[in-house]
Amino acid sequence: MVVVAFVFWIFVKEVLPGLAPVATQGAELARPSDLLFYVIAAVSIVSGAGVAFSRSIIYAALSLLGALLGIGALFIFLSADYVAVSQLLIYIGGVLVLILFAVMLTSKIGDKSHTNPSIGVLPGIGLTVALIAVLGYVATKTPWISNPNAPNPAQTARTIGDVFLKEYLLPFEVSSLVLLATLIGAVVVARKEIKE
Amino acid sequence: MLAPGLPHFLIVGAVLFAFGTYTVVTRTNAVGILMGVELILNAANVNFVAFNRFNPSPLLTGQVFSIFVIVLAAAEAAVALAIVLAIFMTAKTIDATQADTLKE
Amino acid sequence: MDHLLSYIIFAPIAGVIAIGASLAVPMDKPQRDQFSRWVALICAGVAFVLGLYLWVVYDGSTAGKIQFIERATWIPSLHIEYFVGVDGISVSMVILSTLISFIATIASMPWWRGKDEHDDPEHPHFSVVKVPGYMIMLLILQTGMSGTFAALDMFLFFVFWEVMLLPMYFLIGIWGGPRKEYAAIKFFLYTLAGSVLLLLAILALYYRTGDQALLQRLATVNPEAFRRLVDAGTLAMDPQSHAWAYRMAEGGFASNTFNMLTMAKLGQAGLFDLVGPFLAGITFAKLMWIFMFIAFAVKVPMVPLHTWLPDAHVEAPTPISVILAGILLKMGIYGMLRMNWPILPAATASFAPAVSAFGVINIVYAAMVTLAQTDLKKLIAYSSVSHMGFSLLGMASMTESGMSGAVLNLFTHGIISPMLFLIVGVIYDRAHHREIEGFGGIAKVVPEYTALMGLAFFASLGLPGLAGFISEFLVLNGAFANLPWHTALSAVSVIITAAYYLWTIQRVFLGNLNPKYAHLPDVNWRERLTLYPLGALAILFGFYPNVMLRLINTDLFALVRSVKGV
Amino acid sequence: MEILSQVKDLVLLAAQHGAEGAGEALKHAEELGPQKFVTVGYLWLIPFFPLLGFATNAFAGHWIQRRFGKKYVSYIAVGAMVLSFAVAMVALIQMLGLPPSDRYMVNFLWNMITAGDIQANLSFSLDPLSMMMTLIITFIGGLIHWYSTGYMADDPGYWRFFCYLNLFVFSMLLLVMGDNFVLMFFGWEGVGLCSYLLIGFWYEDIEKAKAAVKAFVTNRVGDFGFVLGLFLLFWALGGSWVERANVIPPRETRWATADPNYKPQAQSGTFYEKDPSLSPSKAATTWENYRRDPASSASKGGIRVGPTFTFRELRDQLAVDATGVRSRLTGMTFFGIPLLALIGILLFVGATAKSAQIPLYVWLPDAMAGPTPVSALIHAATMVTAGVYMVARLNFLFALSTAAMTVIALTGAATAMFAATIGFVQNDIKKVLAYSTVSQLGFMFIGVGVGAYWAGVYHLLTHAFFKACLFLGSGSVILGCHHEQDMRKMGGLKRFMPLTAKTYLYACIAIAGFPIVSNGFFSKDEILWKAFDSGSNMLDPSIGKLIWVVGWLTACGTSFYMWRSYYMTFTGEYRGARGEAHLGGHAPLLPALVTGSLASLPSSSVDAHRASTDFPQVRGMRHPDSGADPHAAGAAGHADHPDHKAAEGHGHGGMPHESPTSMTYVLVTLAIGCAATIVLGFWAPLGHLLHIDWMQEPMLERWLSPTFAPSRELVESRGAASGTFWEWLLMFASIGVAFAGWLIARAFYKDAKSTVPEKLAAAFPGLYRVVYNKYYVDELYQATVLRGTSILAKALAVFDNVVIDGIVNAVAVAGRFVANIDGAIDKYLVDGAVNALAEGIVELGGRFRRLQTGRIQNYLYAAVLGALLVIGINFLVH
Repeated sequence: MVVVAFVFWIFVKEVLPGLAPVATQGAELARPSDLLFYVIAAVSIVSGAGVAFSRSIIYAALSLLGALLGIGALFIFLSADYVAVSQLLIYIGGVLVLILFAVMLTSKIGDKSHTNPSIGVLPGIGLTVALIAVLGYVATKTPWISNPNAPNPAQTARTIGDVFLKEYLLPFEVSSLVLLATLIGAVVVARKEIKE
Repeated sequence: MLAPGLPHFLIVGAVLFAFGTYTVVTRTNAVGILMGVELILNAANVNFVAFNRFNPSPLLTGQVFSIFVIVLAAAEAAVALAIVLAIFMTAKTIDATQADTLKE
Repeated sequence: MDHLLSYIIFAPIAGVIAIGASLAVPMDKPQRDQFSRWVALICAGVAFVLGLYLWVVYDGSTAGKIQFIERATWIPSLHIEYFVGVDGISVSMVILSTLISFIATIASMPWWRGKDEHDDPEHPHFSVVKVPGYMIMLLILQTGMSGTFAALDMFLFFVFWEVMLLPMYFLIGIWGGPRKEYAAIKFFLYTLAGSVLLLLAILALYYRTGDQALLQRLATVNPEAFRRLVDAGTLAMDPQSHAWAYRMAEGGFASNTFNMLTMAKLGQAGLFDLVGPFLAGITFAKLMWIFMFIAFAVKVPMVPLHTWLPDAHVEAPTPISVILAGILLKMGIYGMLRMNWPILPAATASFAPAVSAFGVINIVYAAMVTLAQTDLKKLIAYSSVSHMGFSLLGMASMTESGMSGAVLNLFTHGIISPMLFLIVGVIYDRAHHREIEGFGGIAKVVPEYTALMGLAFFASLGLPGLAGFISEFLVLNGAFANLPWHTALSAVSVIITAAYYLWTIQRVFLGNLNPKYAHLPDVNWRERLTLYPLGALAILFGFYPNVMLRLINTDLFALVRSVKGV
Repeated sequence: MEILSQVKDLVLLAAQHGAEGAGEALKHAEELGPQKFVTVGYLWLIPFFPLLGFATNAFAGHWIQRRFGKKYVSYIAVGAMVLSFAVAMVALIQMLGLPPSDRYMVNFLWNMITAGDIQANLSFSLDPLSMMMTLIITFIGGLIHWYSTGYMADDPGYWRFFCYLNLFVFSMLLLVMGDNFVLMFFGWEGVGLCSYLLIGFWYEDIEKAKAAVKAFVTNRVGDFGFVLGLFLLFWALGGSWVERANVIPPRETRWATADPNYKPQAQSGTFYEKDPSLSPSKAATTWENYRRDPASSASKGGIRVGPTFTFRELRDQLAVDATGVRSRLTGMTFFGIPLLALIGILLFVGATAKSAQIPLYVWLPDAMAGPTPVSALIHAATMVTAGVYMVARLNFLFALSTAAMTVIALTGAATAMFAATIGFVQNDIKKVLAYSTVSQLGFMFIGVGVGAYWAGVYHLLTHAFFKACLFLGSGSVILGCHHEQDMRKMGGLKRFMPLTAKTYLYACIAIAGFPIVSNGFFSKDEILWKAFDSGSNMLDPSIGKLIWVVGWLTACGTSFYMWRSYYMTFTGEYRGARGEAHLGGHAPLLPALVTGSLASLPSSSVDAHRASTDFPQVRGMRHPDSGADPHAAGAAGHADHPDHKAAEGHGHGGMPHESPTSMTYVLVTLAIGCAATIVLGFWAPLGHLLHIDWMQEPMLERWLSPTFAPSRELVESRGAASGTFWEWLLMFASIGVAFAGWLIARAFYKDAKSTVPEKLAAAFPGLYRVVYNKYYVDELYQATVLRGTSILAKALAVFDNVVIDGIVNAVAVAGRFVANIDGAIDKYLVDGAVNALAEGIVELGGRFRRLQTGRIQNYLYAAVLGALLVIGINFLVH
């Protein structure tokens, strides 16, 4: 309790002032690209909230889709096209479909009413507030080493391919192993049950 | 100030991360929890890429990492959903509160 | 013997290893039990003898001089050192802890050779259950205690502090009474909550010591204090980083430090008071003071935070109660004496009234509560709370006699309360209950036991000529100089204390003999072995407390002066 | 051996110095310097021998008694007393050898406490006053030890009894010989402990045990006040004075230079004066040489000014004007109250408990539950006079505050009167003596209250003798009547126990204050006269007169109830039990209205002591529960303890019998002592009249004058000086009341013929009942203080269990978080440890499984919060 109060106090005292200029000057807008950023950020955040708070699992899955899309857009915004693409492919194409699949399998679609119950909401909200507070505080107060007008890397795909096969060869191979293990594991787990 | 600098992306990441945590903490539906996890991973990705953008390295370290994360997320999702299915087969439910056999 | 302290601290660990090894060796249970008992006895005894030797070779003439220092870098990245050393105060505490540990180990031997009435499988006596584990825990606990009293590096202190915690948890939780889980968890959580705050404060102070801007501010605000720091070699200019730094054990430089002595010097130079106001009215120093104080107040225990004590005592087996009351309660005051008072003197001065008020509440409130107890062990537990209040009051008074009374109280109470718990253990081993009303007139059948209990009770109620009186007298006299009303109020406890002890004696020992206990056996040799030494010490320190005072005071007064200097 | 040789030349010394003793003393009274003293090496032996005896009997007594018999136990105990008396005599002889101004012997053993300003040594000192007390204690104590060998002869706890007695004597000697407050307090509470142990000696009787507890706790109430007074005094001496340590010039020139650069600031005593000289560093430097060798600091002739516990140093500071301490203290106030008055009254609170004055006298009557020798030694002769001794010892302090003096004197007067009235109607012989003791203590406090310190102390001395004689006489009677204590069941004992009767008679004469032949006359008359003459020693001169009136009436009362007890006990027909024969054979003597509740018919004895706080009257000593079964004392009482017969070898059949010689001899010795002590205080005006030069001033007054010199001039200057005419007049007045009381008692109670008493009782039933039940004071305390305390205690206990612990258990969210953290710890860390530990960990794992909920979410809380905390700290400290 002490801790949470303490953290909340930090939020009030430190973070809000840090964010205040953003809020106030939000009125007059600069370059449309900035506006675009805010829109995308809003989209992803709102749909993230949807994932968090929606009472139906289906809607939650759909808003997850929104969030993933928004994040992918942010990647593009950050001139990380390769990552954005793989995000679209793997997440939207793979994971999300998988999730929806699971939803279909497990919960009867008939009732969308309350398929996604949640417990311990109040402490959860407390935790969320605390998280946003502290992380926001960190994000705003830390003197980041950053130069916004750094040169965008030309062809990210190529570079990434290179580093995968040079510097990051070992992790690359390991991850492939992981994928293999996952594959087998998933099959085993799922199938053993179905058998009997 | 208004130009989206590093802090803006970080804050977006933070908010998403918080939502993800909330989801994981409050959901009883195993699939719901899984979604929360995905959200968290993505929030982390946003940070990675943002850092990579605002102080770039020749190796694009941030992006590479985010790709690893994505890969692992996919793997994790597969396994998790398999488990969910298994549990559903046996327990006829995927309510995480019911599946507490660890608790003797 | 230049590693004397390390020997004292880690002698028990040797025993732990030995017992652990014996677990691998195939032995039958009684054999292994006996083996581990002997190992534990020997290790505790060795530690005790070494402690006495420490007392002998300690040179008490010079004030404020730390002796038997051992320094070695432990975790370079965080500038954490293995840094132990003793001054008079810690010597007295180390002696106390080794002595009480030894006596507790003796008290953990099976209590009745031959006709053991505790062989019934459902209620086995704690001393015959899982003996190796018990002994291992006991030994680890001893290491933690002596380590805490000898540590001069804050982080090391914290580590030992936590090392004490877990064995205690097991000892209560496994070998305890009927409600052992509840008591153990309660004890654990209370102390853990305190430790978190302590860790937080330690880290915060650690980071501040490396704050160059802060040091610069000190140099401008209070130049001569700063110069004194530099002249004393506390601060030095790091040649390559050109920043103020602290010398490490191997002569290297550390940007930050966990060194208690250095921190005390910095604190008394006013470094931590320079950190700007932090939240409404509370400066950084004050907040850190509060954090540390809460951590220690839990151990004292201070009244709103004391409810773990009765449960822990009631459930713990006798030797564990002995250690709990004899040593663990002392760590609270000792910690304040090592951290709050010297490192944050200004905050201490500003909080002293509150502390004294809490002390008075401890003394009187706990005494009143004791008056209403019906369980012997609860009664003694609450009376311990009441007596530790005297230490709080004395610490708050900040006068020489008050402080030395407070520290002496640690020692005398560390002698008397173990005796009390041992005595209760004796009756519990025989009658299998502790209800005061359940006895009556047993003085007729157990005269020797009655005499010992009378001695302990009167020592505890502060009868002049026995140990308890001196410390209370010093505390009250010292406190009266600037807290007359507090003192008057707490002196009332003198009456209440007498009332509840005598009333207890009357109900348990006097009157018509309860026929149920017509054949109660009197104390046996193992119990004599534990009780008589403590009784003798109680009388010795009653008539010649200077033995301890001389050891404590030189360093304590130096500390008082330096604290009052600000 | 070397002691004996010492004795020899000491006697020679005494022969030389004895002559000019008187003149020396008087001269010393005018010119007051630092108390000169001689250091001697053997004083510690005086308390040591009783301690040795105690230790021996405590550890080996039981064995000795079993192995060799009781005789050897008593040899040890009595031997210890004899030895310490011998050493005391040696000290006396040496002191006689010294010039009066030097009569202060110090024996420093070791330094007990040194902490800051506090400096307390284990060192003994003897000045004329404590010399006198020491002699009383060792002499009368020794006698009573001897007496007890007979009285306790048939008690199984024989060794225990003597070991307690020796311990008591040790503590009492500590009290009077300790040269500082701390040591005095050691004795002060030590005697309390011994009185506790001895009152509850027959602990199997729960009533006796309760009486013991009552005594100790009541004394603790007094000690509370005493200690506070002590601290107040200590504080008052400290403060800005510390730096003036050792500034007083040596003896020769001490009047000339009173240290010019000192100005007494009359500061109002707010405690928070931040005085630079208070800083311990400076204090430490000034104390250094004193801390080095505490004994010899003042031997250099300097006076150490500052907080001290040592009587000698305190006396020097207060008595020697050059120190200016006195003027400063007089000016000081503590939250508006004059400091000295407050100190005096607080210290006196301690005295009221120890010496059984209003309002804390209640424990003393109950203390009669102890064996009779205990009542004689502790509760009449020595311990209860500790308060008087304390006031006399601190005369230089008390004399400074007329307010304190007035309080003391008035309390003494009130107590004297109050207790005497209760004494009128008691039927238990020991109760009568108990209340008489309370009343006489009141007289002593009048004495020391009005500044007649020597008179008060003289009354202490005389009272020690005649009251010990009375108590032991009553003990002899009780034993003779087979543990019957009710005077209504005695009578006519003159025939059966002549020696006892004679000594008792003389003691009655002494306490009643018959002229010339009784020491009580001189002491009491001196006290009353000084009270009358006190003048402005009291806050208002008229108070002195009032006190005189009260004391005068009380003297009459004293005479009355003492003679009443004598006549009821020793004259007339024996009314005691002869077998089962008579029940209520003495019915006419019973006041009709109290028959129901207080007739000591055995069947009703139980509720009798329920009704009042008497301890059971007809219970056999070693058979506390026998009070329930209907046997009166006497034959049945005898059947209870055949060993009694064995030890005494007297015939049965219930007739009383004279006590063994070990007891009667003691009685005779004490009676002789009564007569002998007349000389010490022979009345001065008579001396003037008869022109006997050694009577110009009572010997005891001359002997004590060095002790009381500091307060002497002060008191005399304030006195009224009413003149010799008044002195004579008052003397005759008090002679008159003494005889009046005697005649009334004689008329009422001689031979139990008169029926006036119960007529009177019947005439004023209400008054009688109230007085008989001691004004219901005990009931009052029971109803208010004790009840209140226990209720409060229970309430607080409930509060502790329900509220505080409740809060602890109900810190909901935090509790759950921490509990889950703990669960995680248990699961991982602990299970690891469990596997490491061979056995016992299996069921442990079971416990921890119960602890952890199995919901990952909960662990997540912990994890995330931890992370947040670390971040927070990080940003907090940067």
